[in-house]
Amino acid sequence: MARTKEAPRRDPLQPQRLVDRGIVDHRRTIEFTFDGVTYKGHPGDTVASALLANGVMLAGRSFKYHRPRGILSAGSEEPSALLELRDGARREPNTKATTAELFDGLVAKSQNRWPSLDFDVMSINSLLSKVFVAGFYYKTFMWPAALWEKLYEPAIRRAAGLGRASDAADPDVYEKTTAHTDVLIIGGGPAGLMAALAAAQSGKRVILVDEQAALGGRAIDDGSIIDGRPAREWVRSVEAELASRPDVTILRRTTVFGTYDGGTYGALERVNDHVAVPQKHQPRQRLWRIVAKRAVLATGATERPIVFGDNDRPGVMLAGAVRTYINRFGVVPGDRVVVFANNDYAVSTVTDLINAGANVVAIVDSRPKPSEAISRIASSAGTKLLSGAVVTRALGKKRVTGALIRTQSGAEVRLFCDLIAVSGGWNPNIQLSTHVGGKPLWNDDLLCFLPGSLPPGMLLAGAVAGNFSLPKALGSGADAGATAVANGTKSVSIPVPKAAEDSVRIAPLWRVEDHSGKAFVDFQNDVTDTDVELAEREGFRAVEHLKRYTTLGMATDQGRTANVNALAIMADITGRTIPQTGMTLARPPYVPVAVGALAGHHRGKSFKPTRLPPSYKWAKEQGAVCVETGLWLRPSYFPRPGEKDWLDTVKREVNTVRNAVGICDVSTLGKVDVQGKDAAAFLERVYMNNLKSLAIGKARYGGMLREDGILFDDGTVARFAENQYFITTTTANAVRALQHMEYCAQWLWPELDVQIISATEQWAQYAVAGPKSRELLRKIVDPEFDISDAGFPYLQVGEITVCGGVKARLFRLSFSGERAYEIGVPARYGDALMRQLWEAGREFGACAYGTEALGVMRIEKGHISGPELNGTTTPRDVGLGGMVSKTKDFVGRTLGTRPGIVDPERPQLIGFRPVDRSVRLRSGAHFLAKGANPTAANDEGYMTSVAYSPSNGHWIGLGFLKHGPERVGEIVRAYDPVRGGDTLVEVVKPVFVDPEGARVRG
Amino acid sequence: MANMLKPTSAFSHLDPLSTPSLSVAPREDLTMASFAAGKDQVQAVMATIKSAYGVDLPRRPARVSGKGIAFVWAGPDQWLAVAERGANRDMERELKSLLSAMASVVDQSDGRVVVRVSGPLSRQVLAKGIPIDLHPRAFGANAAAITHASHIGVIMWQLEDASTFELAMFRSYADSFAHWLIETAEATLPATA
Amino acid sequence: MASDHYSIFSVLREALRGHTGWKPAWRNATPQPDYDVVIIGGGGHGLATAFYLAKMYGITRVAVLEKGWIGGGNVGRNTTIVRSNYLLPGNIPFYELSMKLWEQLEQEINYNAMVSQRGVLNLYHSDAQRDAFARRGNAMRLHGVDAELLDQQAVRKMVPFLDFENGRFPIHGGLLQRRAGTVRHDAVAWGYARAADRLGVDIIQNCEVKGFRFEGGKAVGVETSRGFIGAKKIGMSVAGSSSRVAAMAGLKLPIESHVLQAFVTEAIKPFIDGVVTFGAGHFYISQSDKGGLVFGGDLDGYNSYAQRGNLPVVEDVCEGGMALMPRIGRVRVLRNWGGIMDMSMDGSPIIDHTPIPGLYLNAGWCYGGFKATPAAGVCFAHLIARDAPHETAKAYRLDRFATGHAIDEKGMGPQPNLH
Amino acid sequence: MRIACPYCGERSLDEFIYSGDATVRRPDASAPTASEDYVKYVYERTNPPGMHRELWYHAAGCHAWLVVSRDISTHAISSVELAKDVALANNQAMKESA
Repeated sequence: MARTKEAPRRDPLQPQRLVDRGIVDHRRTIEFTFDGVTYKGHPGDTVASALLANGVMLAGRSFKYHRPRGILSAGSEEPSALLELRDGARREPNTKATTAELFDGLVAKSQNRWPSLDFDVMSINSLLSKVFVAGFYYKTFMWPAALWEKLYEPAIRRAAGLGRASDAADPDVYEKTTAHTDVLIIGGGPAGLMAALAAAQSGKRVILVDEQAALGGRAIDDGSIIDGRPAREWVRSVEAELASRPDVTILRRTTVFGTYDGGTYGALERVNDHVAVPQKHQPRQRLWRIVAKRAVLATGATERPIVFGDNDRPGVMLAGAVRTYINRFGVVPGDRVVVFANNDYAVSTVTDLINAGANVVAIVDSRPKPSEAISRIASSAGTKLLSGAVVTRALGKKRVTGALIRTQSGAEVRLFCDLIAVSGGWNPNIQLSTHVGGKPLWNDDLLCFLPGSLPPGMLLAGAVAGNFSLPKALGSGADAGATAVANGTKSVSIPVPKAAEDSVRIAPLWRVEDHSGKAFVDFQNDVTDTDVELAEREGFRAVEHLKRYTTLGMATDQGRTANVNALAIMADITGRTIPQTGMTLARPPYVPVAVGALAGHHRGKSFKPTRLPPSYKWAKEQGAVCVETGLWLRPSYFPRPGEKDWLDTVKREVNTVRNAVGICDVSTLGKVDVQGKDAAAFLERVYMNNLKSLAIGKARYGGMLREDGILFDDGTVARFAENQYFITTTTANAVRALQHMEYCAQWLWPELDVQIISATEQWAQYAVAGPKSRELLRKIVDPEFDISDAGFPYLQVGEITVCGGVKARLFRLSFSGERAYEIGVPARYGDALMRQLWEAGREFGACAYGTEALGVMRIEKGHISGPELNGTTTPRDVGLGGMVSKTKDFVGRTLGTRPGIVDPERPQLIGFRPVDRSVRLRSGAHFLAKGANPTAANDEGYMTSVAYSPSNGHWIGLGFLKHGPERVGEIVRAYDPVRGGDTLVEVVKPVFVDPEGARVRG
Repeated sequence: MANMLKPTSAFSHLDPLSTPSLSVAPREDLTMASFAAGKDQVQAVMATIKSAYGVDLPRRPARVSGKGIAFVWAGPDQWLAVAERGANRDMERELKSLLSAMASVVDQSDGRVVVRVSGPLSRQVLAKGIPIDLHPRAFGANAAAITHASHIGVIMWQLEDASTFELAMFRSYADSFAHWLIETAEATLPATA
Repeated sequence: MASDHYSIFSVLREALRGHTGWKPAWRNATPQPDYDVVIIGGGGHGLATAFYLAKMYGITRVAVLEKGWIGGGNVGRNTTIVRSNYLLPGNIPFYELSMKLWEQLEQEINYNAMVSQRGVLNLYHSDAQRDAFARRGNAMRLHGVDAELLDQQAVRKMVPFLDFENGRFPIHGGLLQRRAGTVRHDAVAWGYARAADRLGVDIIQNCEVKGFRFEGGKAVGVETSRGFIGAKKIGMSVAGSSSRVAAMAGLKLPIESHVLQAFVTEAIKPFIDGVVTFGAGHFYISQSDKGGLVFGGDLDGYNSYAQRGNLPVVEDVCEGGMALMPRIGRVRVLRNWGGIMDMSMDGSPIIDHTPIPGLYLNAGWCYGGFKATPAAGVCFAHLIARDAPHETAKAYRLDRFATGHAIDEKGMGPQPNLH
Repeated sequence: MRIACPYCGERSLDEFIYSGDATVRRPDASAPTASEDYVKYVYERTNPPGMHRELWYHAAGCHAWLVVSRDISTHAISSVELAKDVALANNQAMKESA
């Protein structure tokens, strides 16, 4: 191949841009800024390609030493060119210039430098690099201990991090979706495209995913010729063919980031990252959960750098990236180029450079005997070929100005250049094959790790399987695609297009011995070859130790350009082979994924669904203040004008209930319909108390235990018919109680005839409580139903109608201690019934009350609730020991008799009132004997629930106290240091209103 | 005496959406009841339903419909009967009179609310919240599933029409579900316009 | 002269000679035929136990046997949090002992593990949660542990970047333990290993225990991949593998193995000072000295020995993160991994004799093992050396399930995945 | 991880709740050894690597309790049965052996 006669034309406004190359849209020019300077680029550019087109190579500063860094790669493996993209609330730190697509008005800034990229004060760290070696922190900053948080750590944290996260909430929205497919093809390069074509023939569902905006992968990057035409034309025809098939989905700008169990893959689609701001309602990114029967991994390979002196200087670039910039973007990253390689990839690199009009100063081939291909290109291009030579050092600081070369004879040569194109060989992108436990295998011929055992359903195609040449990639893609749709046997075959065979000969060279300057293994984390040596010297030889001690591979690229070189260097030092040295397993995600994308819709108010009770709308109209109770939003209290605070309101609500009548939405309680011939037998085994004697038309309080004898939930059991029960659970435990009962019915006692159906939401259920509750209800309940005390006594239940024939259920239950009812109607009438009750209650001075007053009244009556049902208390602890049946087996019976469960030293439920009646009580306070010191040894229990009791005119509390029931009348200390409280309280019986219980029966 | 109570929709924030590619509308006119066969009563229940409505109850997730009623599989030996309320039709009452000895029947007309989503974009919209396979080959006419949509439990089924779905969820979730559905619909509509 | 003591002076001296004088952090020991004590498991706990056996109890003929590389278990894959903000009297003294040991660790072992007491803040969202935290905080104070209950205003001042306005579960305040914080996890393993090594302990890597040898009903040694090693006493400290190793001795434990995932983001300029936990959202977060946000959530919820998690939990955790601090929406998750937790039936650990004489058990750490490392070391060493439980660990008995003395901080009962 | 519910078909992990060992059976509370039996039943687990039989609940689906045979080292699932069927078969087997 001869040098082209004329150098290709360049764009006068973008000095390194070739006007007729690549797949960028040369017809449109767009503008962007980098560190405040405006540049021009084209749609289809990345920020990196556009910067290079403008001759900008210096892109960032390294993490530790603040060394100037350029653009190493052209893909997601980029360790150096990390930018802050966009600004304000959309600021994105650590964005790879090599994958960020250019759009008009894009704003990018360099990061981790001050005051500017060009002059960075912190680059002084580089001078101290002899001190700041791997493991440096572990050895110092220990004295004096007090200075760590005060001095050392703040300094370290000031230096930490690269870019800055936005200070404001992310204004963009994210979306998630699930796709199911027969075949998922990961990677739209030549192998992936062939796999998609082959799989699509079957008519089965195929999803093809590619990271880039344009399909084609290395075929485009390398400017390949396929079937005698430029790759981009071939790609276009394949795309057209695939698009014509209804069951083929092509996802561009989408990266599969993780392999999960069961053929599930996580993928991120960057829907709108290539525009400044997404259109209204449009997501910025979309998370795909792809469930695939088979997957074809066609993720290609990533080129390795070679470790030599100052190999991090801007202008040292991977050879494959140089080709990508030329062929895909029409950008020549340098004009005087030294190509340094240990393999034949140098051949096509030189060809592309020459065709692009660059001057290839020399080919430095580390192999002592040049391959035929290298010799041929060197002679045809008229380029100097230095075989058996190595670049020992890149010259220049913020841009490469030359290369120091040691020839085969050991002589040192200095060549001027502005770009060193490096190829150390290729690492297949095997990460997705290892996420679910697959172990990579080292291949001695190809000098790389290949996938070993594969996840169930995964096949390989192309370079990821070591098929580095284009014809092999195409062929293996066709095979994999056909196999994937044929249940393991190849069935359909499609013609494989022709392409020229490239030589992939390689000889090991990981680092250049006896180099001067710093030689970087992991660019972003500033890990050098001497750090690896130090780690070895100090015993950190296991590959995970090496990684953790030096931070190698822990940067934003997960060491994609670093890990294998580091392993090889460690292997070399320790005299082991690479497989003996080991391999760190890649973790998901394959490329970093925004937290927002993984969260999707579920943030802010949409974090979890909100459940609204039937009277919610009415309650809001009444000015109710609502409170989160699990997922429910429940009215907490109903303030009225003139009330100075919530306590004022709650007092009024309680007084109204105790003196007149109040209405409260209790629909959130779990409700379960239990039917069947064995319903009674079943409930006997589920509840700790006796239910056998429960008559039809009656309700009873009941408690459930866990099998370990601890109280699980409480509620009522109502019997509507011989074989029909209707039970309630607490709001908090509704879901778990249903699950528990289903467990009992299906697993413990499958022989029982019992059907369990949730009816929680069918019924809008309101407590109507207070001395005038019956009078109020009389106006609601249809006249044919007798609700007199004789006809409908305490604990009676019945099916009735209300308001002229609406079916309803009436329960005479009370948690307030007053005469009270719960009335349930089908939920669609819930709003209307509340309005009716409200109207009907007017003449009785009725109020609505919420969870606060509900709580006050249950505390006044000593009823337990969530704070007492805390998962560690027994029936005896809460004063229900007498309820526990001794005559039957039930869940929790046996373990409930263990010594620790029946220990009389366990604190028991009791009531409290302040000795100084004006003092406010606080739950969470611990009890100490009067005069006892506040020590753990003297801790005798804790307060669980407190309320201001309007009925008593002072605060009251419930709590657990050792030997509580025996200590009524004793004064103890309620100690609450976290709120500065320390109060004397009197132990009283846990009933503060109507201890005889007369009012409840009317 | 006439019923003085007016039913209220659980959807206070769902404006029906009607575009050529997507329609969303609540179905407020349904009467529903779930019924679970008693022990060793499945065959009897199936025979009774067959003789009353001429349909075979499915033993796996599916929907069958006949004579103005649809039965959706709702769990092992359990179904949800769905019909238009019409002239005071009450599914619970109807089924109780048929099945009282062999199944437990529970009114769900109010416990669950139903949204209909239809149109060519319906699958794409629903896939953004529902994790199951909605491809027509996997979920076609009269298919049914119990699953979740954007953290909310649903029973869903497809009508005979190729792109019309109904989703039933517990009533208290109605607004949260509608919020998600409309937001997702908005994100999907212009993207394909 | 090789540099052995770590200090700024030795670092500067070594800097002048290219760091060629550093000795290995620990010897690559070959197994001796027998030891006074063999510790199975070269994790944080095993290494700490060996160190304290030598340092506090004068037992230096100790071997730590590690199947792979030391620090490769949960000490190397956790979210680095240390705290003693426990509720129950069985737990508080133990974890407070651990906090005190953390506070003096670096001087004690001459290794900077970056013990950083920047506080742990547990948010509350309701009056009930506030009161539950008050109960906990008061319990801590009664045990002499620092605890503060903050109201919303104080939380706003401390962590202004949370979503106070738009959250589904509004933040009402938090329980703060200022002395709590984070520790560089790997350094703990390496630091203990180095310190134990200097006291004569043999750290033997790539040495897998394959079985136990018993004589007269007593454990007398272990069969390993590197041959038989005799021991007067054997301590098991293999969280994540406790059931398997115990099974070799014929023991069944009240333990299941569960996966817990953790996450780290790309390094960004620090803005989160301490640790924030969002109980209502199953999410907690801190920011490392390197700048990465380190966060996690609930267990995956099923029994597993595979060190990997599943996608639904990844999403669940990130939803919690976005609900708590929507400004991290564009910050990217860099890596996410799963660790195997020794989940006990009540969520609390076991440090006890086994029914087999000569065989001791340290297990069931759930996801609390890292913060416990120093105290677990001291208490397990005490148990092995003295054949009696350490004062602060006497509740961690193996028979507490039989007697009904479970230590159930969360009140979830015998459901390991719910603790 | 995906679990094939015998009724609903294959569903994602997040529809299910794991609930422990399915090889232990609730002991007879009237047996003289009931106390020890219940401690073993509720607390003691063999927990070996490899295949387990476990209880799962299809919480976001049909509410069926399932017995899942799963290799906990690889997460590979080899069978999913209805817990009710397994329990009935166990009862039958116990009856026959008695």
